[in-house]
Amino acid sequence: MWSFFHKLGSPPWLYRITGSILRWLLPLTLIALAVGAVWGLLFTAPDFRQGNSYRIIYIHVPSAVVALAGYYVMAFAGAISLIWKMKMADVAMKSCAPVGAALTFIALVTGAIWGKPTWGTWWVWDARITSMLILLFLYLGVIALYEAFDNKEAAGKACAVLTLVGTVNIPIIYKSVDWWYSLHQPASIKFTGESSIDPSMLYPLLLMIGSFYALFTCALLMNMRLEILRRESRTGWVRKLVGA
Amino acid sequence: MSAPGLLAFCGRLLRRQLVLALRRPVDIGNPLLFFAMVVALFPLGLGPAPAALAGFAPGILWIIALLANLLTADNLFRGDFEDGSLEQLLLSPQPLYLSVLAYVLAQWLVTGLLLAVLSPLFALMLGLPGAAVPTLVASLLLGTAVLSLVGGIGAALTVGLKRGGMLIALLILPFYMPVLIFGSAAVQAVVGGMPAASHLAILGAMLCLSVALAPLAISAALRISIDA
Amino acid sequence: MSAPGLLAFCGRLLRRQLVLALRRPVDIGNPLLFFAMVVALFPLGLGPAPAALAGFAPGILWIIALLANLLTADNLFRGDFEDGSLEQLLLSPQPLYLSVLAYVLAQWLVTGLLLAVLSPLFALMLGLPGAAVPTLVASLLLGTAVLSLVGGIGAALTVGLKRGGMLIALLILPFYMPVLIFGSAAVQAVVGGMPAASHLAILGAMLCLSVALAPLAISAALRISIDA
Amino acid sequence: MYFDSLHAALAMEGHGPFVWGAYAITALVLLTLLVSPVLRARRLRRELAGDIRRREAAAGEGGYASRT
Amino acid sequence: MSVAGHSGAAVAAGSLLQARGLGLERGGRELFCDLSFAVRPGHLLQVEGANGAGKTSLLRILAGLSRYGFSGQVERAAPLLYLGHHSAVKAMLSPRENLAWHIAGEGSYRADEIDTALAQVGLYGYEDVPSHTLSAGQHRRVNLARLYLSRSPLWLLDEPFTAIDRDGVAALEALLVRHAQQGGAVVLTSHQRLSVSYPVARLDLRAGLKEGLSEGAHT
Amino acid sequence: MSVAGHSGAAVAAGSLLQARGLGLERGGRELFCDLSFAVRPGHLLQVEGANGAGKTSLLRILAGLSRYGFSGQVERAAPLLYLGHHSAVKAMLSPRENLAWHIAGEGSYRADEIDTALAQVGLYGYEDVPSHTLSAGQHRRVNLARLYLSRSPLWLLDEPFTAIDRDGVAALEALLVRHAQQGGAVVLTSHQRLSVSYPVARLDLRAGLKEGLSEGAHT
Ligand code: HEM
Ligand SMILES: Nc1ncnc2c1ncn2[C@@H]1O[C@H](COP(=O)(O)OP(=O)(O)OP(=O)(O)O)[C@@H](O)[C@H]1O
Ligand SMILES: Nc1ncnc2c1ncn2[C@@H]1O[C@H](COP(=O)(O)OP(=O)(O)OP(=O)(O)O)[C@@H](O)[C@H]1O
Ligand SMILES: [Mg+2]
Ligand SMILES: [Mg+2]
Repeated sequence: MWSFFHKLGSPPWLYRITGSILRWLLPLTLIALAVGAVWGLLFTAPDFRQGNSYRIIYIHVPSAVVALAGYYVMAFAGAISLIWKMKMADVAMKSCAPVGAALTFIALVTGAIWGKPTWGTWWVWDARITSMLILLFLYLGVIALYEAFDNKEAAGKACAVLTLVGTVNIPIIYKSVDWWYSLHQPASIKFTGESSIDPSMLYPLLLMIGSFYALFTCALLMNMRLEILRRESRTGWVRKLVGA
Repeated sequence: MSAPGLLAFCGRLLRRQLVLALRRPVDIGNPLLFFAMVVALFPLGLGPAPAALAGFAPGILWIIALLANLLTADNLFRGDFEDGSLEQLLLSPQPLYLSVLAYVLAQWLVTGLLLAVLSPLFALMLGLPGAAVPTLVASLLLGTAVLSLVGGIGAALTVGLKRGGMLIALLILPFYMPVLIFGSAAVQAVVGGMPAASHLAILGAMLCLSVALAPLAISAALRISIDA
Repeated sequence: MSAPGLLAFCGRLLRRQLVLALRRPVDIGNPLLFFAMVVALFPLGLGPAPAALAGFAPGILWIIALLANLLTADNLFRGDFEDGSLEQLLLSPQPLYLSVLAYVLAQWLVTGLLLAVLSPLFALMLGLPGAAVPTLVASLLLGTAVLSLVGGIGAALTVGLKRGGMLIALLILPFYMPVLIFGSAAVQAVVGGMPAASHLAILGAMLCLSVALAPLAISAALRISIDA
Repeated sequence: MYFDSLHAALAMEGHGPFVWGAYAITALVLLTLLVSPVLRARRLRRELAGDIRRREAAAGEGGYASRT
Repeated sequence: MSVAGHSGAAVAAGSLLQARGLGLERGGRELFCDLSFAVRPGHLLQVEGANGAGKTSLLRILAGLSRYGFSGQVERAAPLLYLGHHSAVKAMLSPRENLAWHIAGEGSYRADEIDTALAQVGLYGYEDVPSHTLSAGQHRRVNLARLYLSRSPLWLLDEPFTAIDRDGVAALEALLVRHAQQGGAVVLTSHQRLSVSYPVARLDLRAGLKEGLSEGAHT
Repeated sequence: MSVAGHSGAAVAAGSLLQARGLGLERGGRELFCDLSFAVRPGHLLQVEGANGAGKTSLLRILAGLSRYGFSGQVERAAPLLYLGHHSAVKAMLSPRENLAWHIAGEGSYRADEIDTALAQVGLYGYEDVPSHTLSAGQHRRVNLARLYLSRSPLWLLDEPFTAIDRDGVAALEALLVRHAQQGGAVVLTSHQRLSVSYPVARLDLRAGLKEGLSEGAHT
């Protein structure tokens, strides 16, 4: 166990192992995404209320779900980096942010596009939408803070502090936004309840959620490898790697 | 000839910060006038319909409180960072937790407290019903303290950066939002004839949480920033 | 080996100011995000009711433009004053009128222009009717330029003072108010089905006046401030 | 396949632009997400290789001279 | 005196500060590597080197202000006083208020002690003017007044003579020697040679050596 | 050479700068009064005085930056270059960008001239790093690089040697002498004596005298 932990902290080992993981995970992910998208777009029946526009669900819900989970992955990495002073945890945390931000962005944009045929408007200040917007701000804040530091080691620590503060706050933000909305607005707009979803629609959705998780992992690992190279650029193993 | 007590040190720090903030007599009047002017902006921008304004008065006052905090948060540590005072603070044998709390307290006294004390006047200007005023003051007192503490985290994280101006707003605005929601909801509840105790209790809980945790985050962030 | 032409010099100054503002890629994103966040504050404070928000949208966007200007006006000359660049500018043989205009232009490009370009997006989020969007953009383009010029006067007057923060707001807010009134009235006119041309014409006249006079005032103020 | 023809699949009973637009944007974002680290890593490796060559070339000479 | 390099040894008894195997790389340039030394009571150590040699960086590491990006260890056995390039003098406070605040963390001082210290650095009569009206050298002197009140045995001073006139430099040199004689220690950087009749050890960073220390001579 | 005091006379032919009856009172203290002198091509004038004697104030009056609160007149007959306590170096710009901007008002320079000037102050290899990563001395050097490109005959330099190492000071002194020999003139303040083989006139403000000028000697 401890030796595994030690290995995790070793950049060359991590660089090698992530390389071999990506070699099979990435193609698999791309195939799963393609299959899920084609399935959802062309091979399922339309929703009886929303018609064909509901097909957006196959990208909207997976991206929203994974974007939310991503923040907790990031916060977990941040906590490890602060508590055990593990540099590779820094790297993981830093690499989560752009991936999470991209997925949040997708959820927002697809949601807005979905809203036009469904609600007749691109944007409403609905609780979940608002909190998704705040999540985007949180991700972008981490990215901006990291980029603003010159000393990348200090940048990692600063971002770890920020994400930890964020973890304490995220439940508060979500609860308060939820509550804010129900205070003003007896829910007039409803998402389709998850329970009412037909199995024939559910399977491709589950496939897409799974592939988005895999995609998150792939993008995370690729970003981590880049960051490892950048931080370790002065060390012998990178010079050997690059020279070769 | 012994090292000074902890509280004595924090007291001195607090006094220094206040003296710095209020060096000239006009300095006390300035935030006051500033608030008055910004309050006047809203009717100008939103249109003078009195009924609509009264309904939105709690929200407007809360947004102003929030912006005033945002405006001043960046300066909390910047001056001290640039002239080297912050290094000295970090090197001093005194525990950083309390020093940091003194910084935040001083800032709160000249923004949050001042605004809370003045808010009845502005509430009047915007036509808020008199019954809601005590709740407004109470919610501002509790909420602006939370804002100052959270703003301190953002200030500490960005103080070492050459251009912190906008970045700090990005970092802390998401954390300001719950305070804004509960603060304005408390006042709106009273306007709507409902009790506001639960909202105030939540604000109080947020304050306890942030008094306990924010100084830790600020201290950690300062130690990192000094090395940026 | 001759002294550079006047316009070449101003071009260099403008480029320097823009490089300073946008040194890193994130620096372009920050003001943009800042606007988005402040837009989000208003529904949180005032409530999500679409109809009310749509009615306030022009006012809200205009207040944001004004606050963004206020927030950044103080920094227009302060950095250059503190590190001695301003002395050098005053000593240079180039005419101050145009240099000062370049400073203001650079600041406007990253606040006013950016906000005007983004405003359709925010208008959408706040539910402003599509027909009013062109007027909104036009009024913001004209009006924020006036705000930047007037803000420059305030910045120049207070740059030599050790604590300018709030004072500048007091000095310039009164001059901001007419701009706010005509700007938001222009958009509200279109929402109400009326023509906005006369409002825009007034904003344009204000802009002409301030382009002609503000740089003179700023130059004079800078020469005085350097001696404070 | 649910749709009868390619045309029907593209139109989606009027919702086509929305659905296809959403998928297109998503594809674009995901593509940049995956491609940009690859490109940046490639550029970094090229820079590092150049750096190593420069250092080897400069190995004989002294470091930086502060003399004016 | 011996400011010899220690490597991998335990903290030498009685040393106020011990550096072991310090190495720093900045912007792709190695500033120093494997630098080891101990500072003991009575030491006066001048860190020398051209502009950009890494003197300030070294002092900040010794003081504990830099915590990332260097290799090696520093052990501090005594409270220290660090004066850096920035003077930590608030423009809006008077010299008296500034000094009172500077020493607030270290102990309780009487008002007349503070006034005496200000008079010792030549600021008699300037105690109550706002500090931003002071000249550059007077501004630095406010900060240097701390040295007259300090009870920390170890002083880390980064270019303390900046902007100080000739008389001021002489007075400051005398103070440093007195501090060392009384069992304190001083590590300072300066581009000027100290003209004191006390042994001054020199640490030359220009070379970036393993053993960068040379025995000082009476001057 | 003659840096004698002129009083009430017309601008002496060929003088770059002429001060007549300058007097200044600051914070209730008279710093100098009725100070008259002319600076001609070839002059190297060192303003001396203890901290707070009024050297910076005098230079700012000569440069035309201070315009209120002093008595007397200054006549400037040639473009001047003033370097003050603040370095005017932007932290976020690189040395190359900083220098290019500093000289932008004076003339058009080629990119290689700028690089040469930076190399002359020892910043070769640092042209493109952000200036806030430079050391204190390197930071000042960015500013001093202007002197290598300047076409202004009159230089007013306020403590140009601050934070500069010994080699840098020597190089700078050589530059000042060269400038004076080529028909320029330099007025500078410094607490260090210049060690140049060129006549240096001294203006001692310590006394606050009517005739504060003493003839300089070869050192
Ligand atoms: C910009 C606008 C939108 C955003 C930011 C957004 C965001 C979200 C989020 C965060 C989830 C939660 C996933 C989870 O927690 O399990 C979600 C789920 C969902 N959204 Fe959206 N959404 C938007 C617009 C829409 C629209 C217009 C529709 C359809 C009318 C829609 C339909 C759904 C459905 C069906 C689910 C999954 C079922 C559920 O969890 O209730 N969304 N969306
Ligand atoms: N954040 C940074 N990033 C990259 N390089 C840096 C950074 N900070 C300092 N340096 C470099 O480290 C070197 C040493 O700087 P330092 O300030 O320690 O020098 P110094 O010896 O104190 O010089 P001076 O005599 O000019 O004060 C300089 O070459 C500088 O460019
Ligand atoms: N704004 C002001 N108000 C009052 N007194 C001032 C003001 N500015 C400067 N002084 C005083 O004027 C005197 C001269 O200041 P100046 O900066 O010219 O000195 P200096 O000779 O350059 O000293 P140094 O060697 O320390 O740089 C100082 O005693 C200072 O206190
Ligand atoms: Mg240094
Ligand atoms: Mg001076």
